Amino acid sequence: MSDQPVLTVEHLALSIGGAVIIDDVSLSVARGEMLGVIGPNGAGKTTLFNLISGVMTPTGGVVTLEGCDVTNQTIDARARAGLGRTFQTSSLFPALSAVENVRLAAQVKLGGSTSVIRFPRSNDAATTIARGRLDEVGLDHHGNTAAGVLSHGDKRKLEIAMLLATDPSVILLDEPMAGVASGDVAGLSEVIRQVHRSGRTVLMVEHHLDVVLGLVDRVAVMHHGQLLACDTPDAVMADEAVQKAYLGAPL
Amino acid sequence: MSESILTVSDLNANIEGQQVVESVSFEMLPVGVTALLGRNGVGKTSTLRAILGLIERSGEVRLAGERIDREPTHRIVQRGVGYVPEDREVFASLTVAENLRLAERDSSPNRELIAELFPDLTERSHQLAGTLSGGQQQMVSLARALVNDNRVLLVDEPTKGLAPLIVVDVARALERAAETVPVLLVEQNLQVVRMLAERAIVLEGGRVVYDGSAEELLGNGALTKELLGVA
Amino acid sequence: GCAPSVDTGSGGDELAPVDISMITSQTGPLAAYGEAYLAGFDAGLDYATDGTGTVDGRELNIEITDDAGDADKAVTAAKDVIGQGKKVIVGTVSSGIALALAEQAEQNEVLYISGPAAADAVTGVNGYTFRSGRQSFQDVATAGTFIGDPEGKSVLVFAQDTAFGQGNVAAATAVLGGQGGDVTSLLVPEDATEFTPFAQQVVDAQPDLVFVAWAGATSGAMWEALSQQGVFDSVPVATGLGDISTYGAYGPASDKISFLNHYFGEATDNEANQAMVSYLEAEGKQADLFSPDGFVAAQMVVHAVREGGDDVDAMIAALEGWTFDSVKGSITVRAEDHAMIQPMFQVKLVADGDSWAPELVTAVDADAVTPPIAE
Amino acid sequence: MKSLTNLSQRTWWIVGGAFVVLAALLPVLNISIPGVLPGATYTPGTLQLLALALLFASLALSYHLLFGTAGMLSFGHALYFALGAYGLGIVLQQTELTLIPALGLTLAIVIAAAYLLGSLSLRVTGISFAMVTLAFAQAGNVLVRRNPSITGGEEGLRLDTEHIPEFFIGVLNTRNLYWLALALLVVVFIIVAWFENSRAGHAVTATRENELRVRVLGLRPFGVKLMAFVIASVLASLVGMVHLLLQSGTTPRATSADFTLTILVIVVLGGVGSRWGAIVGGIVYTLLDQRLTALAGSEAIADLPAVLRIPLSEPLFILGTLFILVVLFLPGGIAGATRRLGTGTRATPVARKRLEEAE
Amino acid sequence: MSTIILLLITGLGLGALYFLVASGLSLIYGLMGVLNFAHGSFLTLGAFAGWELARRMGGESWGTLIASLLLGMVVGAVVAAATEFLLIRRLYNRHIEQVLVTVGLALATVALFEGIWGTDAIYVTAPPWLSETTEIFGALVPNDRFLLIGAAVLVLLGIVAFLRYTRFGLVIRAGVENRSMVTALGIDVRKAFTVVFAIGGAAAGLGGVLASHYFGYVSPQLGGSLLIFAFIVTVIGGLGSLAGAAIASVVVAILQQFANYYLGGTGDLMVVLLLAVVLLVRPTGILGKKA
Ligand SMILES: Nc1ncnc2c1ncn2[C@@H]1O[C@H](COP(=O)(O)OP(=O)(O)OP(=O)(O)O)[C@@H](O)[C@H]1O
Ligand SMILES: Nc1ncnc2c1ncn2[C@@H]1O[C@H](COP(=O)(O)OP(=O)(O)OP(=O)(O)O)[C@@H](O)[C@H]1O
Ligand SMILES: [Mg+2]
Ligand SMILES: [Mg+2]
Repeated sequence: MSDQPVLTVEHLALSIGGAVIIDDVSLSVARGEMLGVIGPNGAGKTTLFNLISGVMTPTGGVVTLEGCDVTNQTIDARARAGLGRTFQTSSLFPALSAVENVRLAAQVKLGGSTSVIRFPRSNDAATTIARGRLDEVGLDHHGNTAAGVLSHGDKRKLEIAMLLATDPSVILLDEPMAGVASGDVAGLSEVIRQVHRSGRTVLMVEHHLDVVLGLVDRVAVMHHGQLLACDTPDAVMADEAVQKAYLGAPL
Repeated sequence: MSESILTVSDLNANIEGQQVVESVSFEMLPVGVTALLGRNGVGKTSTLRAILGLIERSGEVRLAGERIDREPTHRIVQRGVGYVPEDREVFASLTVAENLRLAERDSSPNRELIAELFPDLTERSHQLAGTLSGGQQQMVSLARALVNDNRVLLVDEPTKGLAPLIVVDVARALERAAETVPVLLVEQNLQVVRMLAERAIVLEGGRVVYDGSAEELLGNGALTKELLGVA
Repeated sequence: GCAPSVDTGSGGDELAPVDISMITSQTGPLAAYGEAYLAGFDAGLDYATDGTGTVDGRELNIEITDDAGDADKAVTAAKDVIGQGKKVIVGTVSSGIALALAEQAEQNEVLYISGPAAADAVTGVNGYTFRSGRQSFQDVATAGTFIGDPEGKSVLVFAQDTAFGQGNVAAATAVLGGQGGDVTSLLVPEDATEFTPFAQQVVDAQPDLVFVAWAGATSGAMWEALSQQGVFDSVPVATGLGDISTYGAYGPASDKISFLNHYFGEATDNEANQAMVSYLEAEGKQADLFSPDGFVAAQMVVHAVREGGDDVDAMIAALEGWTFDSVKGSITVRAEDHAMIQPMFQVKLVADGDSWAPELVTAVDADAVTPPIAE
Repeated sequence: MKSLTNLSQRTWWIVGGAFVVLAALLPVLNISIPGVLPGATYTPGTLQLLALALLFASLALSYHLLFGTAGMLSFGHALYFALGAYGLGIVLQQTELTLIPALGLTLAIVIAAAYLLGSLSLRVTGISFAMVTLAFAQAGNVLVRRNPSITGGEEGLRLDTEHIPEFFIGVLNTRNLYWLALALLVVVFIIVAWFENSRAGHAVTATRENELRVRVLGLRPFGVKLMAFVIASVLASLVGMVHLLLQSGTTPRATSADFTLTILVIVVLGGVGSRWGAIVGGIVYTLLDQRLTALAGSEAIADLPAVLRIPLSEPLFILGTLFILVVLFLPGGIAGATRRLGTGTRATPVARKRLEEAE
Repeated sequence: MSTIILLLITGLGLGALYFLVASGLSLIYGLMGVLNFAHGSFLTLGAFAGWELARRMGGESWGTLIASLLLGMVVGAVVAAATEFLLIRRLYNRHIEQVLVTVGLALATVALFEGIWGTDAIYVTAPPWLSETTEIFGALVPNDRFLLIGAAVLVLLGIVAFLRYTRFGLVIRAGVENRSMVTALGIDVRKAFTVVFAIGGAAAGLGGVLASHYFGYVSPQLGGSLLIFAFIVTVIGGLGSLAGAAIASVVVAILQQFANYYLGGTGDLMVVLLLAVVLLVRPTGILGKKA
């Protein structure tokens, strides 16, 4: 295994209709690292994830995944190359059941997910994986419920289960804790910790600072589309610029 | 204690079939700022939008004693409910002046007040709102609510994504507004809350988990951490 | 219960009514033609049975089904009546439906007499199918009579790019080309709405005669474009005169066009035509382009039943080669391919107050416009 | 709970099977439904009408796969029906092939065309997709009408019966065509159900709900959408072929935008997203269409005052109005209405699932 | 040379007609996301209204023409507003259902018109000047094309001015961008929808009367025959963009003219080809916003 970074972005830029949304961001993430991304609302965190995962195309700069330039690859190609992500607002298939949602994800890895001669079965490998993932996030009892009617917290868990089922090597989590009841936050951060321990690289946008700082190896701070700082949690918190831009000067 | 200006009882709201506000009840005093707090996604914005009828809702909402929960949004607003939405929602292809003109519904709009509060906007009245900076857009959004005489103002994260300097400007404008009209304020910046609000209501998972003095809440570190997740 | 086997026709009882199935458009885009045709049919029935509605004491039981201009409905109706054992089907104004019904007639060996549908393809399509009107070839041949001897003359067929238009081009090539004329064509997309460029092309071509084969609502705009681009000032133009509702379509150029005509109310002065015109007038209707097709169809039905009874083959034998007097004059059903050998007319439009009225120029002898035997 | 849903599904298959058996027996039974069918069920006219109804049901099912399952609002589905009908008709006329090889050749052409046009039109979504498919269908319509020497133009194409087996020809053999139409419906139903339940079917449903999410999972939605498009098109073309045999010909109406709209009307009438809704819609529509034409010409209508007579004597007016009423007041069409009657509630499927879950 | 002039000007005339239909479609789609299949019927009804009036007043005078144009607009506006009020409004935000309702309405109304006015084309009379020609560089240009072009320009300017200088226009422009925020400012946006439908209907009604003079007839099929091209124009121009619709109308019509003249009547096939190309290269149309 090389020590080359698993994911890098270089001079990434995006402007829409003249407005600069991402402004020359460079970043490199080592294999197995957990990186937190923080910053005020509208700083461009989600947009950065969108550019990395291919949901949006940058107006400048390069994204490399596992050493390959993926800047012009499609979303699904990047996903197959091992990049998985969740969305800030939960993004599921509301009419399909929880198991079906996860199974769809599991099938991608197993192949044959678009086969017309294979049926989803309650005892196939994909379903077994799906049930296992639901179990991991504590949704086993909701397997047959339509995803659309799950409670908000359960939806977030289901998303993580789907993510795990695709078995990605790099994971982008966009505010996984948003809207999760405080009692569940600890459990969810434990799930995330486990995901990381199993050898995956994790990038996570999160406003729950205490959670982020406890989990991550490094923190990137975004502000007005720029990368303000990227360092260990302690160093970042001590940084004056960060204090001013994100934590806010006292009134 | 005076009559409540806005009473919300057992409010429920759905977005695309998903319940985002769950049996929320609270009362709002006819003076000063009431803060509506909670983490991201707990349903603060949705509560405001439900009050305004912008999303599907059930339950009871009274404005100065009169039920308004069966009325369409524009009627509710015409009764004197001003709204400053979360993401500013200025009309990007309209000029600043047009944005303001659209918002005027009183026969004698408070144009002077606007000119006084936001001199910047008067200068830029012919600029397209879409080309304004975030802070300026926030000014437009606030001005649209303040240009009419309202009985209550619903303000959603007015300082979101603003540089600290502008945060202060916005806070001052709100403070000024609150002298004449009660404000229900959703805000993440606790400094702003501390500066403006007397009362605080905290939501979690779509429900009210705290309703009381803002000072007490923010003074109690453990409570703040538990409810808002911030130290 | 179990199904009785399908009734294959009664025979026997001579005084049982004769079932005739009439399938035509009463609603849909061709409803107006269907109405004129049906009115003519009523008049013809009245005339051919001397007002009794019976043949040799047998009642003619006409059952009308609306095809709404839709081949599906027509075929369903045909199968229905054939299944009920009926032996005679009459009608329809649309060529497409007529060909579909012809197919059913052949498959099931029943007599079919098609309506105003002018497609040449109906002639000779099979032994069970007859027609009651003229065919496109006869129109074109009549147009040819406007230039005298075609030898060395150039004729431009200006037509819509449809089966109807292309059929006219083919017919013109056969009729006039065969006599030494030089036939070219200018085909216009059916849904074109702007005809000025095409009119320009006609002027540029400078033929000795332009034969226009056009149907449908766009004719007004087409004539206007020809007129505006000065076609009438430089080239003689001939075309078929449509039904009364189209007389207004030719616009100010109406009196500059040489019309060929299948039929109009005053085209002939004979007993049959007087009978039809007065019958229709009594009904509050007017004799129109498709009235004779209905009238002739009724005459053919009555003749077939009178001579052939319930036997399809006998009916066919009776019709083949039959010559009779009708509203247009003498008509012969050609035995070989069931073409209707009939006279045609040259007509001009004359101003009549605000509107235009047709006036007979000359009747064209049936022999002069006889189509070649099909197949 | 789980066994219950399975049971109800099994019940549906049993009901469906019973329906097929009953339908298969109709030609040897003597059942009359006055006002609905023109005659007893064994008579050719009635069998012809029923066969048409079954064909429309099949066509609606194929459109259901496109619109209901895959969420693609196409305004050009008629094109594939027409490709089947005209394709087979032209192959039979221009070549010496007998029915089965001609069918095979036509199928190959349809698959190629659907693949090509599908790949093009699927580059856009939503209303734009609807418009492109409409434009392609319109081009097909123009080509058919402009080339009468091959297609017969507006006069339509006659079936060349030379290479058609004897038992499909003539009124007396209408029952064979009826059975053929019934068999086709069964085949189409099985293929549609098969596809919907296959992994690809799930993927396409997921794509309909959230295309971005599907892509983030690493799936290529384009592939499954194209697959659904091609399958739906091929099924439509099969219906077109049988329609050609049943009608002994075809007309340019098959290529018109109106015809696609008709299919859309059927699917909405039956209930979007419901397989058996599409079937019921197809049958109800055909019978209505036929009966309304009869009604329009009836004495009862002719005696009414003009304000009532004029609208009531236009079948399409009644149908259009009915359609509007269904969209306004009967969301979910016939299938939705029956479901609500059955459960006695106005609950949506999702809400109902939640109720079940709570039990 | 004269041929090219003729093709260009008649192309402009045809484009003007397309624009009269497409402008209403585009306006309605832009604000409400409704693709209005019944738009052709608004047009047809306007044409019939104009003809009924001309029949009573005598068709040759200019006064009649102007009166019938006005009547066409009023009828189109009233019917369109009624459609919005009675049918579309009930299906708030359910776009597919809204499209379906307009499909049903199109089917029903065409049948109804056939019942009332019959299926035959009815030929119309107009002031004689309209059917005369004007010579421009040797090309004999029919005068009614100028009327069409003039009307289309007026409609374009009128709609632009309405949107720019009236309060309704302000509401509509804001509503296109963010409908719910307009309501949140205390404005009844539904009223604006009705107005937009009425304007679209008025443009269609006006287009109907003009089309009846251009074609020389009215018939129940009149609107439907123009609708497909109007759809294509709307998509090529970019859904919801008025300026896009104007540009696309001219491009499509001129392409059609030239292809019909020089490429053996393949105009409509070329238009479909153009649509395919535009959608492949620029799926949002010429001036369409990014989805
Ligand atoms: N498609 C777009 N068009 C125009 N502006 C956009 C677009 N997408 C994002 N933006 C703008 O880019 C900025 C960054 O947005 P982004 O969603 O990345 O913020 P964020 O850091 O994730 O904020 P939050 O914490 O609120 O989620 C915002 O100002 C947003 O309005
Ligand atoms: N358009 C939408 N579609 C689906 N779900 C939504 C939508 N808008 C909001 N939600 C969900 O509703 C819940 C409540 O959202 P809401 O915006 O009211 O929260 P909030 O408290 O205002 O959050 P924030 O602090 O981020 O503004 C969230 O879980 C969010 O994911
Ligand atoms: Mg974000
Ligand atoms: Mg919010």
